[in-house]
Amino acid sequence: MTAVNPYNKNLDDRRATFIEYPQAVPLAFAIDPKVCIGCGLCENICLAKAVRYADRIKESALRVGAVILSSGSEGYDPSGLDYFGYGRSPNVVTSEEFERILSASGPYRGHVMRPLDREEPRRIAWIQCVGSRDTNRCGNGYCSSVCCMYAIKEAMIAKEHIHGDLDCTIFNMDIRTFGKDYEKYYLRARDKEGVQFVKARIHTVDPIAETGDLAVRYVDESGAIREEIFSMVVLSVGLQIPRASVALAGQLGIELNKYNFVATDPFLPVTTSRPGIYTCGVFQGPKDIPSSITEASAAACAAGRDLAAARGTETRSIEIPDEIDVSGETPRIGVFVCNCGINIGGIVKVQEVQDYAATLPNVVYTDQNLFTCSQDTQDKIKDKIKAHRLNRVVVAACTPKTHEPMFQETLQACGINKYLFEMANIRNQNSWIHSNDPPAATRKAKDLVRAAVARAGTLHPLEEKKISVIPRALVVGGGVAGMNAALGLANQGFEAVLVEKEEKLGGLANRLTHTIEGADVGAYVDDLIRKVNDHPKIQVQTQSLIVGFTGFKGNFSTEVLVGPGMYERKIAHGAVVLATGAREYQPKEYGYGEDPRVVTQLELGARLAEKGAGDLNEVVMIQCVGSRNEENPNCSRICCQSAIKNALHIKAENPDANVYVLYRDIRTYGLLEDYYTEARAKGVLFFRYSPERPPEVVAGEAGVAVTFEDPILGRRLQVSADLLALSAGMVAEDTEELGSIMKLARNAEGYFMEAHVKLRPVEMATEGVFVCGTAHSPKLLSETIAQAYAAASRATTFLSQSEMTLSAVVAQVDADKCASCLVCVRSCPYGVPRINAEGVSEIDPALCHGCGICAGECPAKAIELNWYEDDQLLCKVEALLEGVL
Amino acid sequence: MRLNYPTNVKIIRVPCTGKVDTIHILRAFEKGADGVCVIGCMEGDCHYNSGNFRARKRVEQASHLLEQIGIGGERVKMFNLSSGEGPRFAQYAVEMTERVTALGPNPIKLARKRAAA
Amino acid sequence: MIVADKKPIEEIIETTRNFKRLLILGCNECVTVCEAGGKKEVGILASALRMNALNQGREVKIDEITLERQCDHEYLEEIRNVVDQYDGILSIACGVGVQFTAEKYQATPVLPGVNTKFMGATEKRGLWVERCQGCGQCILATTGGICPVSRCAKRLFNGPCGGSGNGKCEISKEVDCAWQLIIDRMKALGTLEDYEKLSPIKDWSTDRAGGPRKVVREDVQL
Amino acid sequence: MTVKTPSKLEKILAAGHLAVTSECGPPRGSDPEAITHKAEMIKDHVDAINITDNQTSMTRMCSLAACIRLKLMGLEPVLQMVTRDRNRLALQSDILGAASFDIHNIICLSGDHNSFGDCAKGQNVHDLDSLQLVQTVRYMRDEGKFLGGDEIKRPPEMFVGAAANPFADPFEIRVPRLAKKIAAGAEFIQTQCIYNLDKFEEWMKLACDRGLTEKVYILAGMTPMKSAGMARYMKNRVPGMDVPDELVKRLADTPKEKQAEEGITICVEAIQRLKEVKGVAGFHVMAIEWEEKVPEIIERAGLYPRPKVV
Repeated sequence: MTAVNPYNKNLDDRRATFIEYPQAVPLAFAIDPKVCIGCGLCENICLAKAVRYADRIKESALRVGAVILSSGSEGYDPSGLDYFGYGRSPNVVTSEEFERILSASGPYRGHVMRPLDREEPRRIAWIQCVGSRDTNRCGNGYCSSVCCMYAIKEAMIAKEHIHGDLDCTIFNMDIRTFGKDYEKYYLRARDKEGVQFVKARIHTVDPIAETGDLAVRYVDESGAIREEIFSMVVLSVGLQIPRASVALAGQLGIELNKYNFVATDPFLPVTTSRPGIYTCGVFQGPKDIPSSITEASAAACAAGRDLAAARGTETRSIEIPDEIDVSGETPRIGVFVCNCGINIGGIVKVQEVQDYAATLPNVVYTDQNLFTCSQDTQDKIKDKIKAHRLNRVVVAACTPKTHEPMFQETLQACGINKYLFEMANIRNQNSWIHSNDPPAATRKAKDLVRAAVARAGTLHPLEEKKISVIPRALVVGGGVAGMNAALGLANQGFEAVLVEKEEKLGGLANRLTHTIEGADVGAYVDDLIRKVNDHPKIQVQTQSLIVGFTGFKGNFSTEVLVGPGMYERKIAHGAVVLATGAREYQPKEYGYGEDPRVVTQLELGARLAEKGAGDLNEVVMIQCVGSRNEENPNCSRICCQSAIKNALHIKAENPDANVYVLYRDIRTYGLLEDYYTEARAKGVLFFRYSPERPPEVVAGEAGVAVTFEDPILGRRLQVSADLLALSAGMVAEDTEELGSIMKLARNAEGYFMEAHVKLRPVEMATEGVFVCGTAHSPKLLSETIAQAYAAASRATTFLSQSEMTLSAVVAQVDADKCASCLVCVRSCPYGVPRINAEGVSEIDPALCHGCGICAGECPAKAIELNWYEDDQLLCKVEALLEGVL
Repeated sequence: MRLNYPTNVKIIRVPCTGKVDTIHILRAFEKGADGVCVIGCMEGDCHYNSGNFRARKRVEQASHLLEQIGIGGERVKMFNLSSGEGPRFAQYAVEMTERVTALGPNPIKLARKRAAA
Repeated sequence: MIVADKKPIEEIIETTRNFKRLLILGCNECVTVCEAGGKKEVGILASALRMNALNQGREVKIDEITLERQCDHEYLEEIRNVVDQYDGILSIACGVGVQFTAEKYQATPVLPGVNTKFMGATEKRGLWVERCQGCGQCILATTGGICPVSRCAKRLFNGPCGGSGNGKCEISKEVDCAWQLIIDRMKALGTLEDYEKLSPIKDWSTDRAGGPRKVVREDVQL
Repeated sequence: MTVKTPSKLEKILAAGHLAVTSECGPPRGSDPEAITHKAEMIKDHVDAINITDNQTSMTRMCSLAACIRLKLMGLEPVLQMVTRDRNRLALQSDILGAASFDIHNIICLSGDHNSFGDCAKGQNVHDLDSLQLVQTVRYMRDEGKFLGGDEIKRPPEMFVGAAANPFADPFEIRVPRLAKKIAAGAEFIQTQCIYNLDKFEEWMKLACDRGLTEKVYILAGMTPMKSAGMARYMKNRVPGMDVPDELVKRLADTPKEKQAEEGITICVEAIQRLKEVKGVAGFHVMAIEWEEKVPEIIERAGLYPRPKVV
C-alpha cells in the first residue's frame, strides 16, 4: 500500500510499512495504521518472523524520581492565512517543506525543485514571521527565535544546490541573528552570497496561473506598496506547541503560559510549577538547537539533584567481548563505501569506488551502503567482519571527527581492537567540495580509499589505559553562572571550589536591578550567595587568581593565589567550569564619558531604581553601541530587551515621558516580543537607523540633541533629550591570561569556544573543561542560569565516572633506539617525557596528550605516536602519490 | 559550509602539525608531489601549545633543503587557521594550488619524463 | 659529548655526486644528541639526496643505516655484509666515526657529512657550547672548575688579558671572559687568594703537540 | 732597586727621575723611513721608544727589525713581544736575536686576538702567556738558561716590563694581578691609557699599600684625544678603557677646530696631576699616529729636558 510521506511533509509517497527516516533510532519498520488495509500479509511473509501484526499500543507504568518534559513543538500551519497563497499554489511552501526539498533524503533527493512543475526556481522569496509576532491573525505574539537563522541557511544552501543563478530574498520586519557568531553568518549571506534582505510587511501572495510564479505584494519601509515576481515562496513558519503537549501538561497539572509554553520563573528556567517536573527545549519557550541542547543538560541537572541519592543504582554496563588477537595475521581488510544518501552517491560513482577498493592489496571484502552510519548497517558490518574474518576495517564515508567512535564500537562488538579502523573522508573532503566535477570526485574518492587501505594494512592493536577521576570541580568565576554551576554540582553530591577574582560574589548581576519580567535580581543574587556560602560541598575563594594549571582530564591541579594575603593554594580537581563572565561595553561613541547625561542601559537601570523617572521627559536610547560593528561584529543579544525594560520602567513611572528607541533591528526574541509589543502600546517610539547613517549626538546646555532619520517620513528628526541611554553591548571579561594558562580557545571577541556549537555547547575542546554564562557569549540571566546548570550537568557526568579510559593515541619510546638526548623532554609542551632509571626516555600514557611533537622532533626516531606512526603516515603519502612518478 | 577547492588537494590527518616531520614533507616531494602545505592552528593558539611553531621550523627547514636541491622552496608552505575557518581552508587550498600551478610540476617528474624520452 | 654541525647540502651533493649507490650512515651517540647525525638527519639527508639525483635525471640508490656508535668495531661490523653494495658511505658521525668506518672498510670511500666542532655541552636545545679541548693534563682543580684552555680565546693560564670588559671577552660581547668566570668562582669558593699563584708554563706534549695520542689501559686489557 | 741591566731606561728610573717613554708602530711595508722618521720626531723628548708587535693583529714590519733600526740610530728601543704569534722556541730565539743587537728593554704582552686583524683565519699560538714570557726572559737573563734547561752563551741582558690595565675587569684582581706580574719578574709596568684619574689614583694607592711600588716602576700611560669623536670611540668601543663622561663632554663642548688642542691640554693636565702621585715612576706617552705632538706634551708637562745618564 502506498501512503503520503508525512516525514517529507507530504511531498512524496512511501509504503504503508515504512522506516520513518534513514537515521531513525531504532532503525526498524513500522506499519502505518491509517492506510493499512488489514491484510496481514506482512506478518506471514516475514522470514524472520519479526512482524507482530496484532501489536497494539500498550500502557506501562514507570516509577521515576523526576520527569523532564521535552515534547518540543510543531511548525505553525499557515493554511488559515490564505493571503499568503499557501494551499492556493503548490509553489508556496512552508520552511519545513523547503527543508525536506533541500534534504538529500527528501522528496526530490536534494535537487531544489518547485513542487508544481519540478522546475528549478530562479527566484525564491522567504516570508518571515508567519505564525509568529502576530497577535491579530494567529494569536502567536511571541517570536519563534529560529526562523531568521533557518531562512538564511535555507537561502545559502539553495544557492549552493542550484546549478545556475538563484535570487534569494528574505522579507522581514527585523533580522534576529542574536546567537553566538550568528551575525557573522548573516553578514556573509548578505555581503558575500548576495542574499537580499528586505524590510517589509507582506500584503498578499498571488499565484500567476500561466507560469506558476507568484506575485508578492508588500509594503516597504517607506510605506510604498511594491510587487515582485518569484518562482517560489517559502513561508518561514514559527514554532508552536502541539495540542497533545497542552493536554499532557493538563494531565500532569503543570502551568502553561498564554502561548502554551511551560510557565517558568526567570531564575528557575527549567522548573515547572509542579515539583519534580522539569522542562527543556521549545516546550519551555521558543529556542534554537544549541539553546535546546544546553537546556536539556540543565533539566538533567535539575532532575539529577532530585535523583542524586539514587545515582548509579540501576546502571548496567555494556559487555564488550574479549578482543581477538589478530597480531601476526595478514591484514584482511573490509572496505565499506557510503553513499550518504546522495551526499556522496549523488556525485561519486560509489560502485566504481567499491570495485576499485576490491583490487587493493589485503582487501578481502567490499560493500556499499546508503547510510553506513545507520544502525542496521552496523549490524551488517558486524556480520561481515565475522563472516569474512576481517581484521581491519575501512569506512569510506564522512569525517572521523563525528563518526569514528561509532564505527570503532562496531569493531569492538566483534572483538576487533578499535584502532584497527580507518576512515576515508569521501564526503566532506570530496563529494561536498567537488560536486561541480563528479568524475574528478570519483577519482579522488579512489585515491582516498587507496590511502586509507594502505594505512589500514599498517595498523596494529593498541591498548587503552584507565585512570581514576578526582570527584571535585573547579568553578572559575563567582557570578550567577559560576554560583549556579557550583550549586548544580554540589546538589548532585560533587564538591566544587568556586574561585572569584573580586572580593564579592555576584559578578555583573550585582549591577542589575530586576529582570524584564519584574523579578528582583538583588534578592536573587543575595540568596544565591547565601546558598553557595552555606553549602557544605562548596568552598568559596574570593580575591583569587589562577596562576598555574597542570594535569589532565579527571586529574587537574590548579594553582591559585588567594588574596589579600596572596597565599598560594593548589587545588586538585577532576573538572573545570569556566564562568568568567562578561561586562558592559564602555562606549567610545556618542559623547559617553564626556557628558553625564549620556549613560549606558545598566547605568540607566541603576538610576531608575534609585531616583525613578519622574524628572525625565525626553529620553533617547541608541541600540547596537559597541555591537554589530567592525570591532565586534556580533549582536550582544540582551540590549534590545534592556532598552525596552528601561523604557517600560520610565513609562510606568512617568507615562507622559517621551522615550525614543533608535535601533537597527529589534531583537526581542522568544517571549520577550510581548514586552516590545507592550512598549509600543504604551507609546515608546521606535525608529530604525542604518549603520551608514547613525544618529548624531550633540550635548548642549538645554539637552542632548539627538538627530536621526525617520524612515517612514523620510526626514531627519531632532530630539533634545534629558538623558541619552546607550545600549552598550557585552564584552567578554579579559581571559587572555587564563586562556593561555589553561590553554583554552577563545574566539576573536574573547569568548570561550565550545567544542561544537550544536552538539557540545557547554564543553570545551579540552576534556573535562566546561563553559557557561556570558563567558560563552552574551545572554540573559535565565539563559545564564540554564547554561550553568548544563555545565554542572556535563561536569557531573564527567566526574561521576569512577575511572576513565584514556586514548591509546600516545607517544611511545623504543628504548633500544633512544639516545637519551633529552630532545623529547625539552620539546614536550606538557613536560611529560622523562629519562627513567634505565637511562632512556619514558612517556607516561596518562599524561601524554598525544600531539606527537616529541615524535616529530626525536633525532633518533625512537618515538612513535601510536596510530600516527611514521609508516602509517608515509604509507598514505605514498599511496596518494602512487603512479605520479 | 559546502565550499569548493581543487580536487588535487588531498588531506592527511595528523593530531597536530607538531607531528609532521621534515621527512614526511620531503618524502611527499620524493614521490612526486607538486606542493605540500602544512595546516595548523593559529600561532599562539596551538591546541598543544607549541606544535605549530615546531611545524613552522620544520617547514622552513624543508623549504630550505628543497630550494638547495632545485625542487623549489616555494612548494612547501605552512598555513594557520582555526578550526571554524572552513572558508579560509578552501582559500588556502586554492592559493596553494595556484602557487604550485604557477611553479609548474615537481621538477623530478619532468626529469623522469626526460630520462624516459 | 662531541658536538658536530651539519655540512651544507651543496657540499654533500658535490662530494657524493659520483656515487650511484650510497649508504648514509648515522650514529646514535653524540651526533644524535646534538641533532646533526642521528637517524632523523639520515632520513632527511637521504630524501634530499635522492630527490637531488632524480632531479638531475640520475638513478641512485641511497640507503639509510644508523649505528649505535661508529667509534666501536663491533657496531661497525653490523654493516659488513652490505658495505660492498655501495660505491661510497656518507658518514654523519663525528670525525672519529668517519675515520673508524674508513679504517674498517678500506675499499669503500667514506665521506664526512658533518663538521665536527668540539667537545661540549647542551646549554639549551639548539645551543651547544665548547667546554673541553682534550689537552691531556687537566688543571680545572686550580681554576675554579673553569677551563682556560677551552674557554679563554687566548688560552691564558694567567689571565685575564687587558681585553676583558664587563665580564666579556675582547673577541665578542657574546663570549664570557673565562677568567672573569674563574675569578667569580674562586670568590664563591673562597679561594680567591689562590689567584696570585702563578700558573707554570704548560706542558703541551699531552695535547696535540705530542702528536696523535692514545690511552692505554693495561689493567683492562688481556 | 739596584740596576741589573745596561738599560738606559732602567738607569733613569733607578736614579729617581720620572721616565718618559713613547711608542712607534712599525709600517705595513718594508720602508725603514717610516720608523726612522717617527723616531726622529720624538727622540730628544723621550728616554726610550716602544716598538709595537703587530698591534691590533695587523701584519706589520716585525718589532725586532724596527728595534734594530732604532738601535742603529743610537736610540733606546723597548721591544714589545706578544705571545700570540710564536711558540716558546721562536720567542726565545727572537729574544736572543734582540740581545745580539744589545736591545736591553722588553715588554711582554699577550697581544690582541687574531680575529681583529688581517689574519683572522690564522692560529692564535699562546704557547706561553704574557706572564710566562716575563718569567722566561727573567729565567734566560738571570739563570742564563733556556726553558729546556740548556745553558745560553751570552744570555740576554734585558730590563723586563709588562703591561697593566688599572681599569680592566674584574675589579677584585686589579692589584693582585699587578702583584702577580711582579712575582713573575716584571721590573717595570706601562699602563693602559689613563683618563679616569681618580680611579687610577685609587689603584696606585692600593698598589702602594701593598708595597708593590717598591718592587716595580710604574709608567702611567697617556694618550691625547684628537677629538670628541675619538673620546666617544675609546669610551664605547675599546675594551678595558675607562673614559669619564666629563671628559667626553669637555671635548664635545669645545669647537671642533679646537678639540685637538683641548685634547693635548687635557693630557698635559693629567700628567701634571699624576706627577705628584706616589708610586708613579714616569709616563708612557702613546700619541697614536700623532707622534709630532709628543714633544709639545712633554714640554708643556714640564718633563723636558730629559736627564742624561751614563
